[in-house]
Amino acid sequence: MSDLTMLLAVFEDIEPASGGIEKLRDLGVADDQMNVISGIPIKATILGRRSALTRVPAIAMTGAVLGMLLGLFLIYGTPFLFPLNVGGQPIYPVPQGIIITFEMTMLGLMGFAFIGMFVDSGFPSYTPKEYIPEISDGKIAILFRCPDNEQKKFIDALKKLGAESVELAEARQL
Amino acid sequence: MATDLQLPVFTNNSENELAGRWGMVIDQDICTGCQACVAACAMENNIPFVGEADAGYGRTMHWIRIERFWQGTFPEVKMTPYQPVLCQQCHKAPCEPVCPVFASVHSVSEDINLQVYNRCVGTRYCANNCPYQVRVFNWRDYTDARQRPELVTLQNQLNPDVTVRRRGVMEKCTFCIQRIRHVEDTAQSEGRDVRDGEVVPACAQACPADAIVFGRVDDPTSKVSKAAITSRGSHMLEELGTLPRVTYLAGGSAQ
Amino acid sequence: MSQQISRRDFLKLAGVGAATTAVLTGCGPASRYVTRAPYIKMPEYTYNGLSTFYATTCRECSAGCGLVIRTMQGRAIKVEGNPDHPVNLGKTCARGQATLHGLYNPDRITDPIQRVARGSEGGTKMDWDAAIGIVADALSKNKPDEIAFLVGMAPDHLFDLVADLAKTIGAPAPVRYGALGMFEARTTLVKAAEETFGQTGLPFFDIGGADLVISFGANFLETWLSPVAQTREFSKMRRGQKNKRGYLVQFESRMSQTGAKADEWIPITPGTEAMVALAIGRLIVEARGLALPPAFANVDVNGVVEASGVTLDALNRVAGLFSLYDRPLVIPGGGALGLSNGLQTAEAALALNALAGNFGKDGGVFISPTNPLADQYHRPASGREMQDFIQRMVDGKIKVLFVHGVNPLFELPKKLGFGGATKYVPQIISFATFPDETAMEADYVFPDHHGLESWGYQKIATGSASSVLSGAQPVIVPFFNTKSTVDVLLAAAQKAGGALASAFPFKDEVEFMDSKLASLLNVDGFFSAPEINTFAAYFQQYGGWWKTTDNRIAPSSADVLNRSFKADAAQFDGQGDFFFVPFVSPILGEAGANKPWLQEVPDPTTTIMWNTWVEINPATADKLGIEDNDVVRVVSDYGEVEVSVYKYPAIRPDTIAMPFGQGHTAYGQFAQGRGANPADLFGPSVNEAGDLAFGSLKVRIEKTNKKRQLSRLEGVLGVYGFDSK
Amino acid sequence: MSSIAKPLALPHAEEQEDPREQLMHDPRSRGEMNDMVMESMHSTTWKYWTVTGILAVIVVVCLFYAWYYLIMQGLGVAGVNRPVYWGIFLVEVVFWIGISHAGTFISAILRVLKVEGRRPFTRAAELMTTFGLVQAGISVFLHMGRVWLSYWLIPFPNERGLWPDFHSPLMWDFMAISTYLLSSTMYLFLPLIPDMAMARDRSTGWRKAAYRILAIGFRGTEGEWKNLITAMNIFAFAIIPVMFSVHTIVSWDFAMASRPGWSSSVFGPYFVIGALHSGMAAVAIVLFLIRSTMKNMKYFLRPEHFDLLGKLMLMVSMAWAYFYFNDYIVSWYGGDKWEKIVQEFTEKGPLWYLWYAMLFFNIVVPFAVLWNKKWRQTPWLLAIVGLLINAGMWLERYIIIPETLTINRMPFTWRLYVPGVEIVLTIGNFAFFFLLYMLASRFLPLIPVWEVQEGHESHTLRKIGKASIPTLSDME
Repeated sequence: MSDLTMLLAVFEDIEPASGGIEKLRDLGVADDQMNVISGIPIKATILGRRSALTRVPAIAMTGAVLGMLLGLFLIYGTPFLFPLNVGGQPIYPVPQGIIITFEMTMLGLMGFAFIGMFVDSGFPSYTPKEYIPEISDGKIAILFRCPDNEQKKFIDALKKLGAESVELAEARQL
Repeated sequence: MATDLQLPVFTNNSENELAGRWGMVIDQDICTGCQACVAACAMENNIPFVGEADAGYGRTMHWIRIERFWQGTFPEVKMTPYQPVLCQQCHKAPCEPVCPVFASVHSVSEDINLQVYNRCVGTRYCANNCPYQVRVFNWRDYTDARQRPELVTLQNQLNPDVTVRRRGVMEKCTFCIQRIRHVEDTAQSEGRDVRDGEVVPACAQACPADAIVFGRVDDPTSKVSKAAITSRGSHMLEELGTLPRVTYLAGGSAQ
Repeated sequence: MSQQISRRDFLKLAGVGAATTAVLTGCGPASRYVTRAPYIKMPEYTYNGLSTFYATTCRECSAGCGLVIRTMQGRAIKVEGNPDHPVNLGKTCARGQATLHGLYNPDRITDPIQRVARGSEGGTKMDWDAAIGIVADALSKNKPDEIAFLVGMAPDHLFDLVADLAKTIGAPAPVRYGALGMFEARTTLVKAAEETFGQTGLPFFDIGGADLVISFGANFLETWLSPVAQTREFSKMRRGQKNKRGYLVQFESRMSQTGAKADEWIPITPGTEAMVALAIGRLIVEARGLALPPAFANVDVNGVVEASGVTLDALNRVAGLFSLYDRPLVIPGGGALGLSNGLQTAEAALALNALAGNFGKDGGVFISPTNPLADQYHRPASGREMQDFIQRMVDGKIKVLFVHGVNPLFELPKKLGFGGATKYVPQIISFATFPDETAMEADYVFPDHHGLESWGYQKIATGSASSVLSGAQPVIVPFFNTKSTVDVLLAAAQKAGGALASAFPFKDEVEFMDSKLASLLNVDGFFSAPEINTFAAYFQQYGGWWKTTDNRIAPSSADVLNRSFKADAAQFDGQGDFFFVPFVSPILGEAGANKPWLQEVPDPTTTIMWNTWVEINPATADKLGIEDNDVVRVVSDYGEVEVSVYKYPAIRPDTIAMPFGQGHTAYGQFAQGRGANPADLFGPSVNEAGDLAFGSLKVRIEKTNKKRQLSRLEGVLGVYGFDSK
Repeated sequence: MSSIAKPLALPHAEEQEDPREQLMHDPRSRGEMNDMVMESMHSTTWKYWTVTGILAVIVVVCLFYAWYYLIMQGLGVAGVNRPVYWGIFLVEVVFWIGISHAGTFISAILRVLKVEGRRPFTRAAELMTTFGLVQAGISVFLHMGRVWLSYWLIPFPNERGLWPDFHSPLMWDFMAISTYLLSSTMYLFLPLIPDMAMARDRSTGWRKAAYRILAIGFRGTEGEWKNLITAMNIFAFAIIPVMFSVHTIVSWDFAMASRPGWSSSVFGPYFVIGALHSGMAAVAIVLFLIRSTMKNMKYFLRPEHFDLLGKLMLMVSMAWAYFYFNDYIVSWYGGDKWEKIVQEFTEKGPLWYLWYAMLFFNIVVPFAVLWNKKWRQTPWLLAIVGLLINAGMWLERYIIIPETLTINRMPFTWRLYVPGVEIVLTIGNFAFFFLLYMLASRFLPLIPVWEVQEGHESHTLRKIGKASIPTLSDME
């Protein structure tokens, strides 16, 4: 297999960008060989791409379960470890249990959703990456790999579709 | 109305730990409001004085206070019978479950409310939730001789059996638990049961009118149990279901 | 020394006899010689966690209750009542409880001092040898009749010594005085007993045995005579009888704590108590259809109704109570006697008792038992006697004045002029424990121990049915460089030499006490002992010696009802609108103001702490536009004070009342500059018995535009409603 | 009348609104908006530094020094007493937690409901949640008698194996507030990431370094966006029940106590709505301040947003009135002796004016002003209404806590509460809140630019007949 080069095509708007993706696919770039970088979230269907997989919900649900277990431990486990009478209330009370379990479940859910977002996206990461600052000005960039020798073909094709620039993607300090 | 002192038993107590339920009967008809109990309590339990300004602002540290109201206007004016109010040692104490750090817990062996000073973080929830308003809070460092030079000599009087509390801590009447424990220990070392009337809290000990009777309410033959069974007896704010351990005998001409 | 025995050995000896009460530990004379041992062999009383209990006598007032002090590692921890002591049977009042705040008071005088100038703070510290020298000089270098002793109200061993001393050198007898005695009007009571019974002695009212008590101003639950004993007896009267609840009727113009406990509180115009008593007597006789005895013949019931403000219905009702109850008892006392007609009131009340036929019976009137060491009751000085004393000072007949246990500058009304008279006395020696007003005005202060550090005995005047000699012993090692006044005087007597030295050959206080106690050897009592050491040991261990029999003296009642009684309206000095009712603060007493915990114990009726107030009927206050906490000026012909107002619902609209006990200009940080002294308003007039007629005053009220918040325990919102501030 | 139509208004009396008055139909390029936001963050005048400096001094003196004093002296320097064991500190806790509710409400509920008007001010509101919770947390610590031991509430066993007591409403509170503080901070951070990336791309020096750290390496790839949006959606849905639970549990601190005036089953929703009431009003104040003091903000924050806020405020005010009446009439009609006394005390006691002021500020003022669209769209007027509502809500908490505590079942102890050092600390609290805003305004983009751009992308104008009609397509 010949060497692959990473290129970054920058588009002004969504329309040409989605055309560019179409074109790249036609040119034989597999879906997992390209990525879209944008300043706002753009639905995958708009760009004609398959939706990215996310593990955040699964991680969050795991967190919820763990949180619930923690809550149950706090309300029913700690009195087991050190039982104390207060005000004639039961040692293992149900109503209070609902409250604590609920809070802990929610904390687990959200905490793990947050952590999941980090884990699944590889954050935080301060290594150099392929990126240009114009993206945060609303430009859309397509990052793709193409065979070394077909670089020119790809650049021309995309330029024709309205790409502002198509250049060798160069990893730089963000 | 007969006063029912048969209190429900905790389900989760180990039976052999239940050493005794202490209770008190206060006869309002003979209480003369002389405040000897207040002073005796203060002396026994290392209660600090707070000074004029704080005292007048509801920050007295008394663990027992004597309440009185007025009825009617002159000349048909009457003072309601003096009512010493102290911690009622509720069986179902509202102060206990609200403490986030278990500083206010129920003693299994004496069945009274304990206040664990060194566990208290000073949220004051227990005092809010006490229907009898008998919990007192250390608003300042009243016992710190570094801040109050007048205490340098006065603190010689402190009772070593009772913790000296510093600022930020809630406290309340303990039924003189140090005396209860002392008598229990003595009885145990002598291999006998605690005799009725052997435990006397400081207030009952001082009371010149003998209006305060103390003893075990789970022993029907004890002086306190007998004193409580009269038509004059009632519990304060009985309707709240706190099952207080102090029985008041009504004052006035009620038989 | 050969007699030196360690405390531990002594305790072992004493323990043999002490079978009944294990908690009481006798200190015994031996403890004078306790040697300090290293802690490697600790005596019992220094063990961690072990308390030692010492029986002694309360010195907070002259009632002489027995105390047991709990000590731990050499510190006095807690005051408890001595359960065996016949006066208080194990009970105490708030003042007794706070004794420890006197003992450990930060303001105590720590060393003997010589004042640079009278009234100045502090002074030059002296050593005790020099102090004794000065006392010796004072005793020997002055003419005997120029030496005067003024001592406290309690008849204790110091009084005995001083009396003996005065007799030996030929000085006038020492004078005993106390503000409590003035407010109790003891002299009036004694005089009334004398005139009615023909017997000298302090009347004893058997409250516990009565089932109906009618009190004319007697505040017997607060400070009057022996409050702890009387409270116990009240409790017995109320609830101690089978199937019967005792009934209490109180006649007074301002509801006292006793009045608050009364089943009927009848507001009465001050000064009309005597006529009301006689009117009740007349109504009883009339209701029973008996022949009217001369005692009640002169009284005009309708006139009494008009003068006293008590309705005829009320009088009839009270008269009717005499038939309803088996053992009625009438008590005159307190403020009712401190009026110009106080003696009449006391006698009229005794006449009612005679009518009830309760003389010498259960629940009736007796004469208090005489003391084991005395053959008759010796009463403290009356107001007139104090006036004479002050006159002697002014006349320059007193060259040296010894003051102990009393604070005349505070306790005597200002108008009597003790303060001005001191400048005619070249040398004043005070033995005060605290820097009170008199100690400030003294040339020398040779501080006595606090009561809990001293030896002693006290002759109990009343409160017990049996004859009591209450014992005191030190419960701790003296805290400061103080010295027992008895020791000082004994040492001074030795130093003075001559007849004085040979009359008082005692090495120390305890030997002197033993010499007095020797007369009780082999006498039947709570314990008896054949020789002095055993006796003294028991005496300390049990906190005194008392008889186990009823020693009250039944008065003769033969012709009381055949006497004719007068009942004039009282005379009032001044042109004010208000009757003035001063009363001793039930909590502070006359000398409690320097004890911070007493200051913070709320007054039983108003719940005020830490200050003085004036009680005004709310209706009157509204009429005058006075609010709670407003500072008003109370003005009599003799003085004025500024004091905050408490709107008191249970006082006559034409009467105002003020507690005595505050208003110190010295006496330590907790008392000084706090509150006002109602005695500043008193005039010099006395009643027929010679007691100061302190209540015979009319005062007026002037508004100032100041406000001073009173510290109350009560929440005003809940007790007096939302619109009160 | 024989006319076939109702009388017509004069021509042009009802002008067509220009849709360009709305932010979403007045698009600017992303780059331009970025520049505007960056400029607003960079421009600091001497006025800014003066105000910030003064606030900082106030915080140091009135908050930190006064707190030190409070800790060293004990709570005696505050006005708390028996029976008013809880004073202004707890008023502040409830107040700030209430303030903190608006941020989440606006951000989460409006996000879930896709209310487009939320876009420019979610950030400012979310900051309010976090900053409000900071103040609430401080107030809790101020309140405690032994604050140095407050870590004993954290669920871990002490050296004797003792855990905290989960029977206590304060423990529920601790758990709920901790959950809320953590989750709302995370929820603040998530939508901030793309803006941090934007700021990273356009700054230099220390800001660049700081923004780079905060942007955690975000580029905006598909996967990153997907994860971010998913997490935000989870948060938006999950934080709403947490938000409700937090203030309900705060209300339970009171409702669980057996005290007249507190023990009420309506307290939960009543407190939640009260929280929104003060929170919305606080958002109005903050938006007004941002709009009038910061550069370029008039573009982002427009009358339409104040209009939206005004409507919400009116709605919440009516809901609050409903719940208050509910609470009131139940105890009024129930006739319980103690409840009656509490009501009589609030209405006729020595502090009667607080009660009337509360009703006036919380009900009358919003009712009188917010019905009018013109008034609603006047930022300064809305800010004033917001200020009054906040004063009213503060009074409401004051009435519920120290004033109600005056009354209990032992009339002998009834006593008024006179604040002491609390007043100083309250000033410190407010200053700290605003100081945090001042600092944040120059460090964090107060406008979530990417969200605004996202809005622009999905909004179009379409001509129907004679009028331009705004349309909206769902881009998410």
